[in-house]
Amino acid sequence: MAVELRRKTRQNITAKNLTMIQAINDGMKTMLELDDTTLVLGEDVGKNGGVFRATEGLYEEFGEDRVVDTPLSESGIIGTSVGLAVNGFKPIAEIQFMGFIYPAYNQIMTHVSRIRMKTRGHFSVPMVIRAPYGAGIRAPEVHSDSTEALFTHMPGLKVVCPSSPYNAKGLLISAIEDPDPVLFLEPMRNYRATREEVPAQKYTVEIGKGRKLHEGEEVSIIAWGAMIPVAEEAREQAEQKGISCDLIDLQTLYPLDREMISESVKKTGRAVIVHEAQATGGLGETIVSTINDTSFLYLRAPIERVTGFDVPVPFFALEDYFLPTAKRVLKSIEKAFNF
Amino acid sequence: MAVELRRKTRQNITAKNLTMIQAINDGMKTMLELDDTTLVLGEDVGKNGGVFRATEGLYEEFGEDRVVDTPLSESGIIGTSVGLAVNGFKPIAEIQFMGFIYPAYNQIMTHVSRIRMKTRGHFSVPMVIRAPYGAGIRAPEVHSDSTEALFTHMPGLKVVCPSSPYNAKGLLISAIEDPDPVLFLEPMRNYRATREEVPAQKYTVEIGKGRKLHEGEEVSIIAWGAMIPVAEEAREQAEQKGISCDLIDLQTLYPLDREMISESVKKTGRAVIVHEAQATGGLGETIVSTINDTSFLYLRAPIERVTGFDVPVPFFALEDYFLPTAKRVLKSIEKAFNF
Amino acid sequence: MEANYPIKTIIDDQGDFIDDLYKDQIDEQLVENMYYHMYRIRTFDKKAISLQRQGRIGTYPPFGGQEAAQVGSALALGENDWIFPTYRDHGATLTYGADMTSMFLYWNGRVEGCIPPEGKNIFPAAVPIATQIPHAVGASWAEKRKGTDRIAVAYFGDGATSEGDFHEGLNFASVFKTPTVFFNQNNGYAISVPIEKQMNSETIAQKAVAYGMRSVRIDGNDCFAVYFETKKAVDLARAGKGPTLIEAVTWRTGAHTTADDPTKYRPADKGKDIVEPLSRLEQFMKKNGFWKEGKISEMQAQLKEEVDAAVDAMENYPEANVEDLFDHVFAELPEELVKQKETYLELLEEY
Amino acid sequence: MEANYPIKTIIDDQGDFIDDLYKDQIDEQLVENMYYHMYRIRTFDKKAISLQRQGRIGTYPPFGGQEAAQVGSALALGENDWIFPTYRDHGATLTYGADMTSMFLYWNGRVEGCIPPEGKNIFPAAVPIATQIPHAVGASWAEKRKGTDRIAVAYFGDGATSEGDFHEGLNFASVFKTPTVFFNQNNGYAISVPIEKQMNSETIAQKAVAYGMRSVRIDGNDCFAVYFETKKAVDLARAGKGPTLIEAVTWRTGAHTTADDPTKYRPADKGKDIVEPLSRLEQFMKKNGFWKEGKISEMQAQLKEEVDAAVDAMENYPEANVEDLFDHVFAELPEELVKQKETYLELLEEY
Ligand SMILES: Cc1ncc(C[n+]2csc(CCOP(=O)(O)OP(=O)(O)O)c2C)c(N)n1
Ligand SMILES: Cc1ncc(C[n+]2csc(CCOP(=O)(O)OP(=O)(O)O)c2C)c(N)n1
Ligand SMILES: [Mg+2]
Ligand SMILES: [Mg+2]
Repeated sequence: MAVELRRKTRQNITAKNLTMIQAINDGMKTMLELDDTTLVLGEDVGKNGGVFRATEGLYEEFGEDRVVDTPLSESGIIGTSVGLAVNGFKPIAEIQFMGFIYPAYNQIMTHVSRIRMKTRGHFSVPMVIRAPYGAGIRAPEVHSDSTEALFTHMPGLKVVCPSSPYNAKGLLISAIEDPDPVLFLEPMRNYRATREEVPAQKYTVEIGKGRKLHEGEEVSIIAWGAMIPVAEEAREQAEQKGISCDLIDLQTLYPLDREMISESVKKTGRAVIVHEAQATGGLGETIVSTINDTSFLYLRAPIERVTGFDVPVPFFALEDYFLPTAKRVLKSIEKAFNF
Repeated sequence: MAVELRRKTRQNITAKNLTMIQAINDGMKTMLELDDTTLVLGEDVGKNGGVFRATEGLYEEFGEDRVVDTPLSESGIIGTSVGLAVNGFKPIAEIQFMGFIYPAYNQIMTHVSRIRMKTRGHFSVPMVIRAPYGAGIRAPEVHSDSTEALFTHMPGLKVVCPSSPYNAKGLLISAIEDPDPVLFLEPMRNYRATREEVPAQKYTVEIGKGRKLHEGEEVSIIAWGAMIPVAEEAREQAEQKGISCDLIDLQTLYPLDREMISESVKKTGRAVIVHEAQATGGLGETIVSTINDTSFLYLRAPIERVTGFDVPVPFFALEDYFLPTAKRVLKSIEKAFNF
Repeated sequence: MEANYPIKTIIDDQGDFIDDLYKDQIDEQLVENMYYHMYRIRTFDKKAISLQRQGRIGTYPPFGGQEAAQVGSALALGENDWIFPTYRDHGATLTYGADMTSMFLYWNGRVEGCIPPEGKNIFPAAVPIATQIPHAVGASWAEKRKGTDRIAVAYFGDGATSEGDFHEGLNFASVFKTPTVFFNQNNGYAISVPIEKQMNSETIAQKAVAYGMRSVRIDGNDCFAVYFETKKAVDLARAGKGPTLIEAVTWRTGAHTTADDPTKYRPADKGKDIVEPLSRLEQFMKKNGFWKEGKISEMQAQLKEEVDAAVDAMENYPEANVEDLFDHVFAELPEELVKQKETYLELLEEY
Repeated sequence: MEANYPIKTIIDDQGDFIDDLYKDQIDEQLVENMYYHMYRIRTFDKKAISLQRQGRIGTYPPFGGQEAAQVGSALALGENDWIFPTYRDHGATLTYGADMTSMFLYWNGRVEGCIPPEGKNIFPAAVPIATQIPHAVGASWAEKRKGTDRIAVAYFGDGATSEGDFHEGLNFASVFKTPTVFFNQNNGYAISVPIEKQMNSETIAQKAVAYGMRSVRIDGNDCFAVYFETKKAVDLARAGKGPTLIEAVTWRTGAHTTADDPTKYRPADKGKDIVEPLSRLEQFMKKNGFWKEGKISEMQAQLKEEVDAAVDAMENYPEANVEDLFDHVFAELPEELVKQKETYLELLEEY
């Protein structure tokens, strides 16, 4: 009854002006209402509403049975989620910061990503692992990692990363509905950076597809998550200098929207990839290789990458030096353009 | 006294005809004799001599204090090794199979690779983590992983991978003497595949340098570890078809010998990279990106990669289909050559 | 501590009753069923070892010596419960209803061996040690959430208790009072590492204290002690009374796997005094009038036939199909994988 | 279980002796030293909170309420021992000899805060929970191997006991009988999660049973109970008698960090009856003739100066140097990193 009422209310409001963190909250709320098998679990997701308030209000609304504070135990969270998922539930597990996902790496690598393959789909583990990632908010060490590439090298797992309130809610709902496990990376820096109209209803944004934020002719800028505002700033500056750029927000990091990437590079002949993870082993290399495989003959310049350096994410006094800036991106755009 | 005697004996023999596993054993033995701070620890490394016999005889010779059977606990092995290394010892830790390193991923990622950086060298953790890797020996699931790329995306850690008895011993000794932590990946398939003259004395092979196994003109083949014999077979077949190839054994996977790669590609204009890990996120992409960055203008064809597919390493009935074969490599050599 | 966790035994090494509590319940049907399954899985185990020696399957980890632990526990489960085995627990899964051909296929490197018969909640054997323990917690938690009375049992060895996942799993179970049975087979060794080097605690049962969890230590070679104590734990779990840790003290009579040589690390006389569970049961049956020579040799012959037939089925099973490499990674194949697959299939055609 | 692990207390909430065992050893010097350090770290803590509020340092996790646990334990260590703290244990490390300016630098995002004074074996605060526990085991194992009598202490919270690394670390320590002291501060919460949701065991001390390890439960707000019980554990470790798990029951009076709002999850009246350790000590001193008004206010004034001076030093510290981003990742910079560094420095020049 209460649920019915709520659902009605939802449909009356068409859109709300939300921050990304609110949109994510709204995405979980929407699915907790619509799908009884969903549950939220993790450290401090209950009464506390999550350390970033992503689960704010959910405990009060859905009770401690659907919004579960767990012990401090990442492998336990993911390991029990495997059991829950195999047995009919859809866990939305929160890892408090991406830098704390490593204790669960074994579970994700050897089970979450392999169970469907191993049983030809007899068992599957649809679940969402949410994790805030990235530097730039003056957090203590390890809190600021951006290690998506450790998970895109793991067949059986999808990796998604929104950049705005609208695509955050839509992608999260897609992730929850996906028949396969999805790692959902949330750029902390974007949590409260902007607001956007977000439909109150359930809607989805397709996993596996990028979106073109801007159409241009000379250079393809490829980025995602927290680097989108940086890339956009550089793109505008480039435009002022007369260089017109395509700007692609990948949205899904695995599987990549190879078509959008290759179409764009075939058009422009030049690519600048922006990510905050370390260069070596980073997803930028996957994109470079994709371009090599699909659009080699169209390239007019070496592919540029603007990334974090090959050092551990530094303590925050130096994090601004580690992170790509619009200046560095612009420089690479110009370098590619003038090659 | 006993040690003295042994050492003398060693110097009398100049070289032995050893398999790779024997050479690795000999490398540990050499260093256990010469350096009191070294110790070997891991699961079944003691009386049992390791499941592959890599530590055969060491327990008997050096005692249970230097060759330590640990509980079944990878995070415990690496975590205590951090403490040992910080406090003056040089642990040579064995992870029984690379597929079982993931429980220790957190320790390696957040501590082993970061302690020097965090304390500006006040503390450091020189240690060697040995792990057999790769498919092709009909082992049960997870035993056959080849996930080097998860570790090359981790600044602060070196990653080494020998392919022959001689470079195995030399690289292992370099790793043990290195002031920084080294992941030492041992291709199981090569353990007993060939024999080679291996000096009985201590000698080193430099970390960070590849070796040219063959000089050629038309195509650069880049491989390492278990893929070296496969690449060599393909190279010979290509030669018979009139395509002369450079063959590079990388030996060190981080930091890469970028110079050797770029020099070779500048010469040949074509590259074929061979590795058994999955394509997406694999080290091949790092090499593609290195070539893009250093030798773009010299490229006459898209870079070819011959790799495992983007699927989990299959159960062994299908592993031969997963692994790159000389045929697949040859095909790519021809494709690059005929582009 | 050991004194706090006495080993519960019902019939002793000579097959004599030493605890009459369950005497009434040990009827012909139960005894025969027990013997049937123990003999059956022993036959399977021996055959698997010999197939491996002949190169007809891959490396194989025998469970010889642990038949009472595996059969006794599996028979104590209900039809719709969940079972999370390791690589050494095919005896338990076979008893619970796993398909024998599948078990042989599994050890021949075929994923088909991971797929249980429809309706049987048997999870694929966990190879990474202890990882299945939280899975069992999650699956049984799911049952609790659904309001059923189904439970889950996790099988694991003595060595497994050293892994973090053992700890995290038991902690979750105790906090969420999940209907889980943690069935430990303490066979004295983790490959070459004896239990004294694996842990400083005298028993595994006492590890439950850390979780405020019920635990019990039993003679794992006494199929009746295993059966009744597992049943008790299962019943408590079903009734919402929470999880139990069971330590079944047993002995691996053979090698860790067919690739292992226990003479390297196990003193020759160690374990010599242990009466292996089938002969203990046989003695019991003979002493208590359950041994019907004719019926039994007929059963044995029939089981040998079953095993031979399963081997035949395994060896005549359709060859592994290369498409399977790709087809089951995701519910729907991503484009890039479609491309990899097509290119590869074309290449294979060419050869 | 709780009954098996009574909380050891020496002076009660009113500052009265309830256990006279150590009465003789509680002399003026010890009492003053205790007060000195507890007041000192409290002053540091308060300053850090206020600096954070003013945006002069980053997020900060206060240890208010845990001063007795941190000072009492740190004072029980020997000069050359090892200490492996968490992010909340700056009180302990300051007492043990960490540099105060460094501590402020640490919370201002500077790695310089991780470098201990020469000769002081203080490991950088562990941020990933429980990861430092095996480090302490390894470092103390190294001392044992060297044949010294040095020991290592690992600090960790109640929440940390849920992680696998807690379990694996204690297991290693018990198996190798390392001279390690596991000093747990049970402050009732892991961020918002109360201990009842963290574990089903009534005490943390009982978790030692799983490792056949000695353990003790103490009143963590009683600096003397902490001091003497830690000393006992340290002495046993030094003497080769193996590790101890200490559960110091205490209370975090403030927020988890300056970014946290405990009113969201902590009932307003919870913990109200707990007498925080400094006022308990003050009462004790007053009742037992240790309170010398003049001397104390002088000490307090001097400590405030020390803290202010450390803040000054922190704020006047040379700015973080971008080269440091690159220079300490390896003993010798790999070529590729040299290139990244040079290119970046050139770029910065341009701006
Ligand atoms: C995480 C992990 N580490 C190491 C191994 C290698 N390994 C396979 S079985 C085994 C010993 C297991 O001992 P125990 O838990 O006692 O079970 P048992 O084999 O005796 O049945 C080891 C170390 C593994 N499978 N997984
Ligand atoms: C592996 C890991 N997971 C999660 C976190 C986030 N986190 C920081 S402190 C904390 C709670 C720790 O509680 P406890 O161990 O009781 O120590 P306390 O903070 O109370 O001193 C959590 C969950 C972390 N730092 N590391
Ligand atoms: Mg065992
Ligand atoms: Mg706490």
